Amino acid sequence: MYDSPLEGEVRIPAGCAITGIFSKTGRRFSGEQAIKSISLMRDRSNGLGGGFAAYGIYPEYKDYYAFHLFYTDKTAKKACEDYLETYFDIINLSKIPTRKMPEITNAPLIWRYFLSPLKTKLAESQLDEAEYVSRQVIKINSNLPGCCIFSSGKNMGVFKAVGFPEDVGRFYRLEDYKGYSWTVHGRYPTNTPGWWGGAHPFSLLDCSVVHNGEISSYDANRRFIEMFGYKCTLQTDTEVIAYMIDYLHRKQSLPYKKVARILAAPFWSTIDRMDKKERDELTYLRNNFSSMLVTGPFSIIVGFNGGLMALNDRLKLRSLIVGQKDDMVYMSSEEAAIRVIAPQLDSITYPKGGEPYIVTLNREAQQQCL
Amino acid sequence: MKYVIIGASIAAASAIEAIRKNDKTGSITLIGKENDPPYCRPLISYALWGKTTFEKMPYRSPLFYKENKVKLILGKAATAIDKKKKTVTLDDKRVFSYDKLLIATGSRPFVPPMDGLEKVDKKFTFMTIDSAKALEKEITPQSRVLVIGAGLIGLKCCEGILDKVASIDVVDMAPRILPSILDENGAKRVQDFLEDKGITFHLGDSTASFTKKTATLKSGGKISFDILVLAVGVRANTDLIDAIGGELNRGIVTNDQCQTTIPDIYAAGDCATSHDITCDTERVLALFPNANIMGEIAGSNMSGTEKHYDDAIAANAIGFFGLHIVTAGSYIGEKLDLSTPTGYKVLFTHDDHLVGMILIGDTIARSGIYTNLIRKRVSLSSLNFALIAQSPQLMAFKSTDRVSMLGERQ
Amino acid sequence: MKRVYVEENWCLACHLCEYWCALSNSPLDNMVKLKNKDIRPRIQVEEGKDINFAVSCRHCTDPICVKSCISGALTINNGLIQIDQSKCVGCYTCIMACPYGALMPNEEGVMQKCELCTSNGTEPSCVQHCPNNAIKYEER
Amino acid sequence: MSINYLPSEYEVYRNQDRCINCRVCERQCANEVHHYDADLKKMISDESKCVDCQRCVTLCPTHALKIEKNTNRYKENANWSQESITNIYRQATTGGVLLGSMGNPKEYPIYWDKLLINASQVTNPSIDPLREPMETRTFLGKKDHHIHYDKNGEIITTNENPQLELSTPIMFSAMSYGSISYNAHKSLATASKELGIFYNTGEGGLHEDFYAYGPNTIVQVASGRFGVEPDYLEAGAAVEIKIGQGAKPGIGGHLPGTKITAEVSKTRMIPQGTDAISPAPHHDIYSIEDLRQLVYMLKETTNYKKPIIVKIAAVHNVGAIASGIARCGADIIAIDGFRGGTGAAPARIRDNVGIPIELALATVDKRLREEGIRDNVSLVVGGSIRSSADVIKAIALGADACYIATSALIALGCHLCRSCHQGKCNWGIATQRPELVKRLNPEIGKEHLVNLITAWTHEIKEMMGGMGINSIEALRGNRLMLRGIGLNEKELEILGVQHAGE
Repeated sequence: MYDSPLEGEVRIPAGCAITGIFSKTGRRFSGEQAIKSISLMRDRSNGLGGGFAAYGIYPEYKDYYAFHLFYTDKTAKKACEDYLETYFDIINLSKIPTRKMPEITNAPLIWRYFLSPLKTKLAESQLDEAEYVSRQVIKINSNLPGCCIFSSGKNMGVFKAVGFPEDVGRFYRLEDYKGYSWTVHGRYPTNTPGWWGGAHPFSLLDCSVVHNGEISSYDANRRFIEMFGYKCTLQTDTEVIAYMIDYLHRKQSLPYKKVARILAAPFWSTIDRMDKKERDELTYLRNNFSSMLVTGPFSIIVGFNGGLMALNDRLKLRSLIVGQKDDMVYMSSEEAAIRVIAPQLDSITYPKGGEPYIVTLNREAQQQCL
Repeated sequence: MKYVIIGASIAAASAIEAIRKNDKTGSITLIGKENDPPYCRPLISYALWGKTTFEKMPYRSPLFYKENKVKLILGKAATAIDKKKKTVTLDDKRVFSYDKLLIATGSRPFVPPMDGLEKVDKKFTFMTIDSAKALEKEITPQSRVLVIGAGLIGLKCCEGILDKVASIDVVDMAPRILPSILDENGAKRVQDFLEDKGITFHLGDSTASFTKKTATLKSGGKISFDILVLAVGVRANTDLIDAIGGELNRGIVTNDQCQTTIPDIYAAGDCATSHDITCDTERVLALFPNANIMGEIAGSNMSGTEKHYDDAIAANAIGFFGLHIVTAGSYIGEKLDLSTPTGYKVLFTHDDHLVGMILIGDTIARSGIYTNLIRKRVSLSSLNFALIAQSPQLMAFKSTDRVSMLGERQ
Repeated sequence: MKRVYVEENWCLACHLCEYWCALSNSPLDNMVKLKNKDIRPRIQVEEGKDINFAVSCRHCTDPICVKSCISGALTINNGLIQIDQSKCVGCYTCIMACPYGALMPNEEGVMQKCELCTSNGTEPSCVQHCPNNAIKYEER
Repeated sequence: MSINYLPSEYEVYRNQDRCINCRVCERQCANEVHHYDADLKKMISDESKCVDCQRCVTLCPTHALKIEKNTNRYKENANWSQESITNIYRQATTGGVLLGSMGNPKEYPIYWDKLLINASQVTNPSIDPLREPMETRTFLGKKDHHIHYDKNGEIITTNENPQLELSTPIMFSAMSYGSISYNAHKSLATASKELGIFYNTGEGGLHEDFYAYGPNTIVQVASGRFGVEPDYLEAGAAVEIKIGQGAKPGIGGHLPGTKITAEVSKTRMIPQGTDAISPAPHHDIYSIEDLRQLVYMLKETTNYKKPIIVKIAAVHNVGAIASGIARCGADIIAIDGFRGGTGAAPARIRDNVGIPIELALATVDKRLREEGIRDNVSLVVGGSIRSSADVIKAIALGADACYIATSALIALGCHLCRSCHQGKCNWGIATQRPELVKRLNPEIGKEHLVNLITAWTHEIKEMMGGMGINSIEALRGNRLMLRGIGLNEKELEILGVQHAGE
């Protein structure tokens, strides 16, 4: 089906464009804004990958894991569904609705499953639910040929494909989805087989990452994180960053703010000047999680249930802007990409290198959305 | 403050430097009998020998006296001191009053009465530039020279003129040459050397009588000569102090601050005594370094900085035709002969101290290390004497002493 | 004033200081030209069983050599003791006086001494070329 | 001269036009090669004693000297090299074991030289160390796997295990006082203090003068237990259990009585003049469990305040061995490759036992990661780290820091004549003879060591910057930054790197 090697068989350095849109009051809105914003940065993509992550889009199924899968063919699908059946209780499955269009070709089979772990299997695994699910996802992605779970969170979904992001948006009919938080990614791989699974966002459970940059610490990060049950099948920066965030936030229960202080740790010279309490804490984190320091240029937007985090590498080698208007927060590689959807902003800020910008739902919104 | 110094000598020059260290404004008057500003008398033989010139000889440049605001009165002798009025009178009747007075009049040749000496017209002493110039004028390659006195002056004179004259005979009552600084064996070595150079000695003998060009010796022998040099010995110039009742002892008696027995009058140099620590006696040490140091001591005490001269020793370096002699201290106590064919070397030790030495020839290298042992009364048990006796060296000191000598890090 | 000091714990008695001193105070431009010359360095190494050190003029603050010099050839100028060889008559009184044995005659019998290479316009040559930092040039 | 005659290994060339008979060569040669011949009125040499230490060449003020290999050759033989023949003559005459010093000099592959470093172009920028911070600070020690929070939810910031902080990922590895001189040790100690790194006592104990440098000292506990007592363990910043040494895996040490001077004997706590013999094994370690006991015994004595290092030689089964050590409580594993130096070793062992550090490191790092215990220990590797490039490559392969010894000795003047065992080191390093020891002025020694490490650190920063990495930990185990050149599939697989061009 593909003559060039699959994503993950080669490592792909890439440039990119990213945008994030968030409503603090939990107002749900369609994907059109995200499409409009990303399309302005068309020349940051090259048509070899685009994708979206949307939060709050499945309120009616918000207690179930929503798996989005690519299948290369029916046999792969059959094998995967048999597997899922043995570990999960699937309460709904369907083709993900798409639009036929010339810009998007070579589409694989694209399916969506709402499911929850089988109680018995979960019990015998002696794992907490999230860990159980994430392990299954990693197992399927690395062991079942022709299958790729590219979205596995609750009340959220990732939509991605090979093509320009705006086309990908229309292909997936994102105007029909309503979410309080959207991230989008336009990709510019400098060499690629351009496989659908390789497009971004990359996600595990509800944590999704869009990323622009190319990190120089990749193999140090990968070889470290793989000690903890992760498998970097795609060999992309985004994947390894997502896994590290998942590990630090979910497994070490570090708040995102501190996660950022490990991925983009302050320089020792800065740490040494801090007051004792902060100095001790950052020294402790830098020392014990030193292999998770990410060097080289990156700007990422991390999506998670109830919030977004924008983060730059500590030298800020990639552009990243945050704008605010009423209850809306916009994050993007370029200011123009924000202005095109929100011309009048209350404020605009440029997060410093290594200093995360985190936005979350306000209290009432949390009640209704999570 | 008014300082007056009598005698344009080395002691005077160093006194002036010392005074000016303390007192920039006081008036300094220097009165000298000779026409020359201070110069070093031992140089005159080198001038004749050609190692230096009379022009180079002045100890300090004319500028020195100007810069130090010194009133130079040369060619005038001081004739009297009034210790009550505190004045000095010159032979031209001029009178200078002083607050502090330094006597640095040095010494003069001593000529004993000798029968018929008056018949000799070409006779010279050898002490001042004038005397040296006079002698130089008279000598010719044909001159036969007779030198009375085989001491330092006589023999330096020989060195100065030997290659300018036909012959030199030296007569001395003493049985050996340089009796004041050498012992018998040392003297013998030097004598042999000088005889090789062509000097004839008549020792343990003296001139009974003179005719115009002949000297008859007590031993009966006769020596005919064209030029006679009288270098029998010297006498300190003490008359000025003598006249006003100052205490004398072959020289003007001074304490370790160079004060005479008369208030506000100091004395320094060949005219004064100092305390020789090697034999614990007051004596005239008619030697250049001694004059220099005494002048400095006197000068600073005169101008208000108390200084004591507590390490006076006799120490002398002299050479003849490249044969060098270094001697110091007193020849008492235990004698240690360490001579070699090429070098003479005897050391004298007395209760754990080095008190004297005679070095001739190649043994003189670094001899200052010995001199220092004598001058500083270094206890011999504090160092490796066996080692240092072989040759002067700092290795013989205790490491700690050496380190502090050579300057330890502060 | 900066002076030359020797650290006897580090002196190896290699005698290189003597050769560099001799070279620096000669008109020669290359060590090789010292071949077949007997050198007369102004710094001299004393060699012991396990202690060695080099000695050169200490530049005493109250120098007895200067006081003893009958010709006025030795003078002290802002701490530096220098010799005007044209004035020296070779009487050796300074040799008799120097407590360190740091003066010695040159080939012509005229006295010579360490003048801290002031005439050579660099740091003292012995210091520069000591292979073990045993000779220092510093204020103390 | 009977059949025992062996031609001298070297020839001394003296340019008589340049030689000025200053005799510095004579005075500086402890092997008494040179002497002045009064009859000939010139310097002559007895080449049979020359070890080619280059001391005379270095000090000759007229550069009149040159040492060359003796060109006298036995008959050409591809199998029987002159060396093998000569060695047989030697052993036939002496009946003794051939001794050698310093590292394995044989022609085995040097993998450092077959690894190439990456640099950024376009898609991510290189970083200019002159304009941006470039970090080399390194912590050694077991890392915490789980963050613990106090009741207010604050992170508890005290590590469960002690850590060593280094300003740069380089340390001076074990060299005992006895095998090297007091002044060499002093140079290492003072330099470590100034640099903010560590030096290592080796099994020679710690001279009382150097307790002051304890905070920068790693104290070693070896099979001979020389100088080991509570104060000694307390004095150091870390304790190293020496199981093996790259230069002589599987055997102990032997310091001849001649080197056990009063000071050395005091420091080692053994009688003066007696040979110091460290047994091949620790007689209380015959299994990994025993090692675990020793590790915890040392932790107990030092109140769990000092990291415990276990040093092993790189040998065939190193992966499994390291895994065992990582699970036995050690905080740091030091691996010494077969090119590592020594003051004396049986030449056959030095030249034929053990494996290259590059392969050992790659294997161990991979193995520990597979087992998920890489963070239980830090990895320090040594065994001929010759330059900052070697350091970079070692760290990219997975090391936390490097141990250097030979490089340090070279900085102190060593010319690798490999005659340490003769105790007549003309550079004052591998000797206890006072007149030779004083040739190494620790002031100069320290300065040279500080310069060397500073220079390497500069170069490391330059290369990191080129790779777009601005902190050393992002290089650790970052094997994508390496490519092999001229290596076969198996070597690439073991090293875990792709071939250049891939």
